[in-house]
Amino acid sequence: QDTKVIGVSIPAATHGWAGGMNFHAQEAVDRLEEVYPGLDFVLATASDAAKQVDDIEDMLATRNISALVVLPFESEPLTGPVQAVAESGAWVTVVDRGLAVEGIEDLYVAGDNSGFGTVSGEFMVSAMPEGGDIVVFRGIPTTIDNERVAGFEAAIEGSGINVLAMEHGNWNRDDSFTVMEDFLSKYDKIDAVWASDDDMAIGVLAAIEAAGRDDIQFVLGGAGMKEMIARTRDGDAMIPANVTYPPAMIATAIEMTAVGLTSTAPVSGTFVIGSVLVTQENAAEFYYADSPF
Amino acid sequence: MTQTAKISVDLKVLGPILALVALIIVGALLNGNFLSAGNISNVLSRSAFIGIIAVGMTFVITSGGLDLSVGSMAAFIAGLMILVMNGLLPSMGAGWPLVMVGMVTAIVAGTAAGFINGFLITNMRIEAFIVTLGTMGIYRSLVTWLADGGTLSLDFGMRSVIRPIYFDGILGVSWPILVFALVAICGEVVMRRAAFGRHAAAVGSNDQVARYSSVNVNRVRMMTYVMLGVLVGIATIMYVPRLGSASPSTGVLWELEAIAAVIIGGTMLKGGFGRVWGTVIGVLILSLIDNILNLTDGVSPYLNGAIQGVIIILAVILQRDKKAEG
Amino acid sequence: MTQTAKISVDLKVLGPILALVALIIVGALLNGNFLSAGNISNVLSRSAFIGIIAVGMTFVITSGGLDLSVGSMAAFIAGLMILVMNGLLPSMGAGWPLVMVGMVTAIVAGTAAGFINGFLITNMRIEAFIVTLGTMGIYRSLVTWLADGGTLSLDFGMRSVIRPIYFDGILGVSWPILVFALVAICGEVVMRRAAFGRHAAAVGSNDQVARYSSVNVNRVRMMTYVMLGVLVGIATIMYVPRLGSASPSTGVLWELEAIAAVIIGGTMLKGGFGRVWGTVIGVLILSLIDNILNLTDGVSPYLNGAIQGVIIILAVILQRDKKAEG
Amino acid sequence: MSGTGASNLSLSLSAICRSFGPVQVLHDIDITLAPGEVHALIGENGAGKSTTMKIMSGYLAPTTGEVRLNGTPVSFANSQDAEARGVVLIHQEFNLADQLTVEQNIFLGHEKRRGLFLDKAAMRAETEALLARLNCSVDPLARVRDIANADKQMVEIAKALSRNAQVLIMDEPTAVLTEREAETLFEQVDRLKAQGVAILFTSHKLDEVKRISDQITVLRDGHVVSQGVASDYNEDQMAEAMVGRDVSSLYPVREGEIGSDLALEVAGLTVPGFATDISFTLRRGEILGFSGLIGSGRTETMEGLVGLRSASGAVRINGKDVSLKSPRQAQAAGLCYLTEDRKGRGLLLDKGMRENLTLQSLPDFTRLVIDQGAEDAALTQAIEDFDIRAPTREVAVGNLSGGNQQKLLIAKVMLADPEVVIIDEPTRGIDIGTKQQIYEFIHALSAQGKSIIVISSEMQEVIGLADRVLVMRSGRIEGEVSGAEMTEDKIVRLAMGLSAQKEGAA
Ligand SMILES: Nc1ncnc2c1ncn2[C@@H]1O[C@H](COP(=O)(O)OP(=O)(O)OP(=O)(O)O)[C@@H](O)[C@H]1O
Ligand SMILES: Nc1ncnc2c1ncn2[C@@H]1O[C@H](COP(=O)(O)OP(=O)(O)OP(=O)(O)O)[C@@H](O)[C@H]1O
Ligand SMILES: [Mg+2]
Ligand SMILES: [Mg+2]
Repeated sequence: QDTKVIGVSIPAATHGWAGGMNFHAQEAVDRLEEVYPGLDFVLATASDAAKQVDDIEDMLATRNISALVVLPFESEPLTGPVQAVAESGAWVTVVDRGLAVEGIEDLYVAGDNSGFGTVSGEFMVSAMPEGGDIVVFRGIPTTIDNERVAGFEAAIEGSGINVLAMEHGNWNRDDSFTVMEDFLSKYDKIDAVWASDDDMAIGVLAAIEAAGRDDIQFVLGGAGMKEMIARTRDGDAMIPANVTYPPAMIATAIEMTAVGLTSTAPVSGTFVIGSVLVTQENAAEFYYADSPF
Repeated sequence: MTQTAKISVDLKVLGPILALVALIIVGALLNGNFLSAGNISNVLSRSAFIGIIAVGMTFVITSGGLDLSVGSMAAFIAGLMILVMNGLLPSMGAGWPLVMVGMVTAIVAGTAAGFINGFLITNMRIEAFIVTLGTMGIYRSLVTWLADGGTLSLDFGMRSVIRPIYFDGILGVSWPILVFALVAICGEVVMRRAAFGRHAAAVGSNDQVARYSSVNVNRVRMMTYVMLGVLVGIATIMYVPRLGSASPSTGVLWELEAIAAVIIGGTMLKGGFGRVWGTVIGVLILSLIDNILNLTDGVSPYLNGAIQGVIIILAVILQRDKKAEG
Repeated sequence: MTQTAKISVDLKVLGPILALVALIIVGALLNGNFLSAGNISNVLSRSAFIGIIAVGMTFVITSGGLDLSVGSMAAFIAGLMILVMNGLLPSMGAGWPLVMVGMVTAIVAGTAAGFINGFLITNMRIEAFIVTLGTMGIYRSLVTWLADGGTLSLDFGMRSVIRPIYFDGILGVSWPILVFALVAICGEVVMRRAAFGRHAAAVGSNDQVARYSSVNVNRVRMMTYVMLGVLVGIATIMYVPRLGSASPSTGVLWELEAIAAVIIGGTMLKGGFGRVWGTVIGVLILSLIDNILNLTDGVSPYLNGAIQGVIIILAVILQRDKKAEG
Repeated sequence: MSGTGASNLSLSLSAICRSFGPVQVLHDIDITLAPGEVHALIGENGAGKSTTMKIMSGYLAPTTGEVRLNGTPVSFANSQDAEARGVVLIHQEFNLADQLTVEQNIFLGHEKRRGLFLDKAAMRAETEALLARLNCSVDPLARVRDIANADKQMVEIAKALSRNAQVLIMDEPTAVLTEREAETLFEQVDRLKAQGVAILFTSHKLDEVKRISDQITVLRDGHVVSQGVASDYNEDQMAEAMVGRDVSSLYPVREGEIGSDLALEVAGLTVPGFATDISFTLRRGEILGFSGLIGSGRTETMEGLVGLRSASGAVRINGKDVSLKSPRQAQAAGLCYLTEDRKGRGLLLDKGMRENLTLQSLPDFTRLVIDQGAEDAALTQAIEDFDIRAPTREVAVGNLSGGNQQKLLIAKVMLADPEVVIIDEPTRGIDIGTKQQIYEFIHALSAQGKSIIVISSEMQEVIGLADRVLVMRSGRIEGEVSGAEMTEDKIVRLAMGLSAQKEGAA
């Protein structure tokens, strides 16, 4: 048997973006298994870091993986186990969140969380040159969220934009809806909302609409959900922009790994998939009709 | 009974009410908008999902059972309801008939899900904890699979048709609040004044005695699960119109919240005694904690969970059994 | 006793073993490497965390209690242990003394956390479900707060010192496996051969009777929670070397897994009867399900939860009480 | 704890009063238990016997008054404290942990240890020895929930014996025992007495009281109404002191006519594991007794008959074939069974009297919702009909005295208005005055045309009540006696399987 096995280990679909990422991973695996008869894929989803380490151990012990594509649940705890995979001689592709030690991976397909925050912040500043009062929605408490918020805060520093409150919406529509309802009760005037994620933006928008408030000028989400991109494209004033953080980066990483394993094409190195500001002008480019996210 | 017994009984009754009143006072002091009609309406509407479910949970727990699957069941039913409505949209068009179909779907799915839990628990005699832990995993998986890991969204046209179910109402009282109130009142009446409530308490108190007294123990148990399933369906009917979507993260931890509300309300976890009005108060206490935390600043949002935990424990301390003797 | 009674007793004993054997056969058929030393060692080592906790949970449940807080407690203790070690690193240097300090921290914190749960449950007489739901929220919040929403990481130098606790062992058997085995054996002996085990069962079966029989009911209850706390501390000592970090998502749902393992193993959720060896089998069954799902493709990972759910229910069907009457 | 017979104790109560809230249930009780003496405490249901005993043994504190051990006032902190000083109570209701085995229960809280571990071998050996002394053949490893009631009582007694009690207090120990088993118990009592143990016991079976007691104290409504040496009393005097009226004619004269049509026909009823091929008929208005030793399967037969256990066989009620798969179907067909286990299967101890009374016939009280007014009226009626004495109407049933619980249980089943009623141990734990009332009640029922089956371990009771007696042994009907043949001797012989030889010889 000369089929090579590629292990793919990703966090479970517990929120919208992760769901999109799961979809793209699954879809890439299905597609590539067709394309490359010599490749076999194992896809495992983990609900926490420890489970992800278990999955990687299992792939190493029982599936003789030749390559691992991993989107670490958290960087620190995954560093050791992924290092063990690299030491076993397998190819390692790390996606989105870098490991705590440099140089372990052969290929790094990186998202840029702090860049995501920066781009978002810069848009806010440009959209509100006079400054104003905003509320901020945070994700599930994680390093990712911390990096995004730090980038955002740095970008709005000194711009006259005042953050009234930050609360965790957990990248979840329901939680954000509830929090936004309460923010609307609490503050008589809110100029804009940084929802930081399109799922949260949907909850926020629903709450604003239900309250019938017209003081909020716009809501900035993020991650490029299809539906939201479409609204930006169509000129919805409430959603003037979006910031990408494409869940499809996992598919890119899997595909590049497959190529690297089956050909001599040079695919190692670091590919940063930067966060891009999407506005009405360029929105059409970021609208993927068949994506579930 | 004795003096002390009387006082402790009163405390058991007053406990949750006191906790609720204390929370309301704290909320009003912290933020002027707390008692505004808008905020009260928000809190009540959003309590409705958990509240409707918790009323059903009160019966399950009173009869000595438990259901951990309600949160994922709600997510699954919501997903199914959306799929069915999206699927029939081309043939039926966006309108009330389709909404009715969605509602029927939710109720039927809820009934079936409750029946499955009930069947495994009563007829197959498996521990309720295990059965519902299992079905919890199953429904959660199914909705993830249906949604392909992402979000199931109701068609946009349909969404505006169905929205009023959450946001509109009669005389300024929104539908979820009305339905919750109706469910709570019916629940209270059934628990206190109907044979079913008595039977549920009897089964939870001592199922042998119930059996020897010609009570159909299995049917009572089964009924509590089916009823809970139906109520989960009803809660879902209120839930879907709000955001028009369902995802793997819908309804996560609703089960714990519902059970906590039931117990804060004074129902005994080991069964034998339940009160629906207490559950309603429990639900309100839990919603108010969240609401108050959102309305105040100064507390690190990381610590919200800790504050909730402390308040839940305090609310139950207020009504604990005074006597250990006897 | 009668024939039928004997057979049903045997099934109750054999049930979990049968389920385990079935899983092992399925695993071996699906993948040649399943029975490799490496895989077995992996599965056993990672079972150790939940396993050690589940042994303690067996006592808590046997005496009629419940603890939902163990997962967050583990996360909190892990965070604390890391903070203490990082804090003392400059003064003590990376080495075994510091590891010892870390271990002591974990055990002390576990004891204290167990004591708090026990105190609220026995002395303040609050429903265990509520107390531990409350402390679950509290510890989860505290670790989020300690980690500032992110991850608490052990200093890298320290990590290589502490790593052997998870990865090394004696004669090729890793430390977690050895510790788990030791805890399980001690647990089994205490449950079956020590007065404490009997008292725990008596308290769970009927606490009035136990009280009247000169059993210090509160102390027994308290001891089960403290013991569980200590075991959570020990589990954390094994956990930290493995990942070198703690975060708000550490130990999420461990409580449900531990409780499920205990019940799959044949301990009664309402108390009165417990068996530690059954719990060990329950833990292995749960780990193997995960392991086997990783061995095969073809099943959508979205459906993993559903398969787990079905297997958990099946494992318990195998050992359910045959008779309903009498 | 002191060794056997090392330091004999006397326990006395002086001017003890006890109230539960506003209700005073004991008034100035004085009793002295002397070493080597058996003291009987008798009285009507609710007279305060159990309460007195609980005060003696540290389960309850007196409101006022003194408990003295060897003349020195003591105040027991709790029952363990009392037990540590050699005062042990065997409760009226079972006080065993159901999930634990017989051996585990006997040594609960006093486990024998060898080093850190339990000395299981020694405990097992001692358990076997104790049970053998009581002629009880139950397996030490059986779980208590699986053993018969009588065995549970023996386990309770074994548990008390294992504690080396110097003052042994027994609350209705013989209520669930047959006469033969009671006799075994009395042998142990005699032995303990010889060792100088002070014993207090209560029973509603006055012949037993007469048989073993040296001293008698009679309580009525919480007052000591009579106290003295046992030989000064005969049974009628005791009964009169208790009840305050003459109860010498315990069994009423049969007045109703037995009808000719069959109310119940049972053919070939088999309850797997318990009873085989049971066939009998019952006519309208007839009272049929079922006798047999404990464990002969009477309870299981009847439980099988009403659908509480899986059973096979043909049943006809009023000439119609019926299939009874559940008690509900049986009740609908007019057949009800009144359980012998009032605490475990009869009543919800944490609920009030009203809920308990109507539980079985709730549909009769429900239109759309439960008619609580009608329930209250039913309770008032039941309290009057059955002379239920409760401190308040709201009291949790678990706080009623044992006998009053039994009366409530009878009232509950009768409320379902069955055509045929099976009463298992109707007067277990009921005082002699009330017994008379219950017998009259049973007769009145039969006079109304109801048919009644009475299972009783009290031979006198079956003979006094029934028109006919079926005797069971090892799950089969061994024989039938009626009319002049209904004698204790005849029944005992049948129950023990001796009749064949006897008849063969005759
Ligand atoms: N915990 C309690 N709370 C309230 N009333 C009680 C309690 N315990 C007993 N009583 C009442 O005290 C009275 C005496 O009860 P006790 O159990 O001593 O009677 P008894 O003589 O043992 O009767 P029986 O022969 O029926 O067992 C009864 O009226 C009973 O209802
Ligand atoms: N739950 C049980 N499991 C196993 N055996 C039982 C159980 N209950 C009773 N038995 C056994 O069944 C037999 C008949 O029981 P039981 O004592 O109820 O008979 P009985 O004739 O009704 O006697 P009585 O009513 O006088 O106690 C006995 O051998 C008893 O030990
Ligand atoms: Mg009594
Ligand atoms: Mg019987």
